[in-house]
Amino acid sequence: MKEIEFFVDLIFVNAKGWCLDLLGHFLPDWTVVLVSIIISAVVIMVLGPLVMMYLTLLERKVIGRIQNRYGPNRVGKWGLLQPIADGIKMFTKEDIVPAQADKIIHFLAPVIIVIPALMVFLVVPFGERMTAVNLNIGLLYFIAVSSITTIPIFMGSWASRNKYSLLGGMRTAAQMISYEVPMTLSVVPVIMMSQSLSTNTIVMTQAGDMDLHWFVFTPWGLVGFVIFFLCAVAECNRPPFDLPEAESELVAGFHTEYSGMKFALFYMAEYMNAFTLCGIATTLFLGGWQGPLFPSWLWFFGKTFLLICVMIWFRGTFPRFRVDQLMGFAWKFLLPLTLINIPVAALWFFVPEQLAWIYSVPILAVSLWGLVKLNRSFVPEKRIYPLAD
Amino acid sequence: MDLSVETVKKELETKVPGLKLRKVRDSLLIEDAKDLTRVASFLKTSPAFRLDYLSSVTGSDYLTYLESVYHLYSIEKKHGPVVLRVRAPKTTVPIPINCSTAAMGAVPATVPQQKIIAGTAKIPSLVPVYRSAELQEREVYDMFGIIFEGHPDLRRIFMWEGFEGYPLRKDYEQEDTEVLEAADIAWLDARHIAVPNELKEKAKELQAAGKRAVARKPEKPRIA
Amino acid sequence: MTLFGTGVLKGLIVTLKNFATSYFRKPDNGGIFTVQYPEERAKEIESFRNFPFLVYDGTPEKIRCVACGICERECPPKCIHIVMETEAGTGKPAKRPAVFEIDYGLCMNCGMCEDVCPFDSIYMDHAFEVTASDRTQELVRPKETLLKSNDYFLKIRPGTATPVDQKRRAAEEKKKTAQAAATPPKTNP
Amino acid sequence: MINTKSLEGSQMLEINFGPQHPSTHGVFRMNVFLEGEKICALKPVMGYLHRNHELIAENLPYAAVMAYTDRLDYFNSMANNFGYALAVEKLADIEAPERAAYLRVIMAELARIVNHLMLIGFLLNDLGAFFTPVLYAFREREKILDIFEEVSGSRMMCNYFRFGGVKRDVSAETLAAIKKIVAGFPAFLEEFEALLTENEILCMRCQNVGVLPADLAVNAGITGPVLRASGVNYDLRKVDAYGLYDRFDFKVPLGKKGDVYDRYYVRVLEMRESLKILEQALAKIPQGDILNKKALPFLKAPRNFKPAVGEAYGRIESPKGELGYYLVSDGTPQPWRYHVRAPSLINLTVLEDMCVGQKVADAIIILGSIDIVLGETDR
Repeated sequence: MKEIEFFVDLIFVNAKGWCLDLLGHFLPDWTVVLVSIIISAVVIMVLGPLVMMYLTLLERKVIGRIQNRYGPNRVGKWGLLQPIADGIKMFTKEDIVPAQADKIIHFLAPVIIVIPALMVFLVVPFGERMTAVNLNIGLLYFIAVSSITTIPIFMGSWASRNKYSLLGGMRTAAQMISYEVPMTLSVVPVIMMSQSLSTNTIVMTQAGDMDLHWFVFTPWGLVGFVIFFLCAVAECNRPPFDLPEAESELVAGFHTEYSGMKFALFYMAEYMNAFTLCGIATTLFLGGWQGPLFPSWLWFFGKTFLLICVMIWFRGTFPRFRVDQLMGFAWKFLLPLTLINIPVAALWFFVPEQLAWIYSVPILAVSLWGLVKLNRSFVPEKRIYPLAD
Repeated sequence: MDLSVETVKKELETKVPGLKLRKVRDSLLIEDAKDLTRVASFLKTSPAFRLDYLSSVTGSDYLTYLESVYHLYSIEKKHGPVVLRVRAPKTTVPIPINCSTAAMGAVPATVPQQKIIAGTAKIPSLVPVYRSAELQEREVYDMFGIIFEGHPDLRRIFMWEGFEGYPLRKDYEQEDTEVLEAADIAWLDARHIAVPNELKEKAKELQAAGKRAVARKPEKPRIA
Repeated sequence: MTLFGTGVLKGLIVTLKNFATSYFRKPDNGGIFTVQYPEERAKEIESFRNFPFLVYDGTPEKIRCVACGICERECPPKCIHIVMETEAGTGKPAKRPAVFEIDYGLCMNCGMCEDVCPFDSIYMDHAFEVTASDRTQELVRPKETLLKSNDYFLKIRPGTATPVDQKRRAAEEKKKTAQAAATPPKTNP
Repeated sequence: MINTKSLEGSQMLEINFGPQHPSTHGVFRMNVFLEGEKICALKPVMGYLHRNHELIAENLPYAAVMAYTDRLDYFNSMANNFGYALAVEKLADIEAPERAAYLRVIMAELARIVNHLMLIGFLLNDLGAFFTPVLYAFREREKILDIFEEVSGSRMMCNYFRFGGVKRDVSAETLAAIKKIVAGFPAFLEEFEALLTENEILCMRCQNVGVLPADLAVNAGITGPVLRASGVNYDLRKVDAYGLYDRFDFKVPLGKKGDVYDRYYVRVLEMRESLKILEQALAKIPQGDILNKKALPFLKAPRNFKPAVGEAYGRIESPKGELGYYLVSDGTPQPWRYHVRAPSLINLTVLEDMCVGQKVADAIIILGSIDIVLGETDR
């Protein structure tokens, strides 16, 4: 029984191993290393777009159901071929470049935006021993690479020579930089607890067979998770933080002037970012691929897709923030909360667990309450409406 | 309170000195258009009337003169309406083209700053008293060519800048939809659509006379 | 005092509930209300009016329209064009339309023609799948495509057609009896 | 007013919102001058949908204009019909029989519900909600539109009212169907409000945004829910008591501050009041004629309808505000002068006052909360 579980768990890792063993008989050692790298790269390059394609379908289906519609159901069974049809449409569409645009940068922006989105896949642990590169600074690498996304978006918006795009680009820069700060700080407790920046080690510290040691089940972990997740939603420009696109205000924001495949690349980057951010959130707080009974990769993908569904759920429910409120939310609310969260987590490390629960829950609750009180503008006014004759 | 035309007329004549009023149907005609602002501000502020709400501003064309009609109500006292009307003969006055609109690129540079259009009339604007006249007076100006003196931003509102003529005037040359012109017939022929001979002949006649298919206009006012 | 964030959570619960109920509730009860158009069709409502059609009794030759031109005159957007037929030999007006065209591109489906027609001949149709690849020619519908039988009329709008039929039959019988009353003197010189 | 000369060389950004823009509700244009995201000046530009409705009407017999009034505010053609029928009835001194008057009230209130549903849905779309409120609103609107189709033959371009009555009688089944809708509607409103009213993001976005003071609103001739959201009690259904509105027991909800949130919530409350009116009307509706005998001959011969020389101004509380029709008759079949006092147009007077000093995103929702329909604005 245990063997079968183990076999299924490592099926992809073993498959790669067998391939490399087979090649090792014929080829010199250095080529085997090369082939190993190529296999990982190809898997990621295929996985990224594939995930993106079916995320769009998932999103359309789920939002459709939320809105009491079917969603796409005409192309293939349950609309399963819809992403392919969309892809064909995107490829065959005319590529329009505005006459006044900075043509080179306009072209480069969608190309560059995909690269960091693919690069962060490197450190995502998809399952047991299924990290493409087990970097010992994995988390730092992730934060660094994912924040590059700002630049291509701004390039695209600037090069379009469109005022809507420009406003969208400015918003992107402001938003991404603001949300980077609480996001990074919300990760700090996790690093402190696991004493490592390697994503693999972080997952390992949350190990536990039936009793779940996921960080999210601690007070600081829960707060950190919520903050990280909200920042992740903001980072990949999804509602209610989709200001750079802001369909009702800025038409399509930074990609107003993009069409055809270039437009699709922006979308691809957005969805891949959503996937990797959810994957990292899973890794950091939800125990990564840890979990009983099912194979590790299934756990990972299950948790990640759950988070993505929450993102979609947000999109189907919320109106959008305004730009100053968005900034205020990051700087006045999330940032102080993360700063309180770090010492709480630090104390947790030294104090026995029962005692830690007793002090950390009130501290966090009181600080949350205090922050709400201090941020009056976020709290809705209660109004009573008179009914006149 | 009683808002019948007679009582309002009496009240106005006693309270506003030097005012000439006439009853026209269910409304008060202010003989001298210049008195309009005085009357309106009196009706707005007088505690008996408090007509603080200008519901509608409309123009109409009675061929020899243009008329502007105002419907006043009171939100405070919940009564109304008092209908005022002002007449202005059709005269020739220069129409100033708003400089700011020219700067905004709405008007081509070739359009002269002052343009003479026949048959415009001048009436004082009610915008200083009622803001609600702002867009409505622009509409009346656009459709009838009544110039509201003192309006802060008198530009065409629905028709484009540079449009000539005033569509709701009875002398506006409107296309006769029942008659086809030579160009229309050529267009239809090119698409192989059968056109009755009768229409073709009419078009030929029109072309020969050098006229356009214009709908018949009323010669004399049917109503005063 | 309500807790900050409850409004957001309430909203999330509403959407989640709708997501779940879309799988098992009925359309009129919070379920999916999409009608999958070409396969399914929305319920046809009898009084629905779209473009006008001309009614004939029995065969297309027995057209009810007498080309009086009232609908042509009263049509607000002027989309009807009628030319009366003349008798081949005499050249007299034949009380039949030679040309009866409706420009579907102009028609605004107001139903005025139906209201004013004194001969019960023009009515509003249910057919809404009216497309054309050309807006000048194909959208101008000639008499042949406008003509539809009384049976069709009875089928789509029984509520309107039945009283009209009864009225017409009564009038016809009256005419017949009048004729029958009028004929005997002729046969008896 | 913008002095464009002073803008030259400044860091201000001029943006045209519209005529092609997702949330200008048609082909409306806002010329916006921005400093960063803050609005310094805003100028509404309209006329893209202008078709000179008034001139068309002046060339048509009175009855044929009815079909054109549908196209003014195409979300609630019933209200437009009502106003026009009222004005003509004033002019020609005809009265609608009892049953017809009840039917008119029922249809007008259903149209009000449809209109407010659409407004709130699209306001939320302007706020950035991804179509969910719109589609929930559509779900309910669909049921009401089915009723409209059943009574008038068309879902949106109803053309249902006639001078001195209505076009077609309504069967008992349809009335029962309306009753069912009215009975089921509060539950939907609860759900809708749970989704929106207390949502913190919505409150943050809408509260204290686009404040319209009461005195400015009155002076600028703002009417309808926008005026009442500013706290001014002025509802023509109460003031003029046209139709049969004096027979029904209903209240006028008033706002406090006159911001976007008040305008949203006043409309929600108005829907509840409309439901009250509908309940009463459905309970009380009598049997009888649907058309005044005087008006009967003109159905078949619209050109015989020649009102005596005179003029009339009929106004109703349309969902968007005061909808007035000014008619001058010269004794011929066509009106000599026909004018529509369009609430959508006049409510735009204060758009700039509300928007200046706010953010770009606010301008969109302020425009959304005014509730304009370009068919009516531009005419």
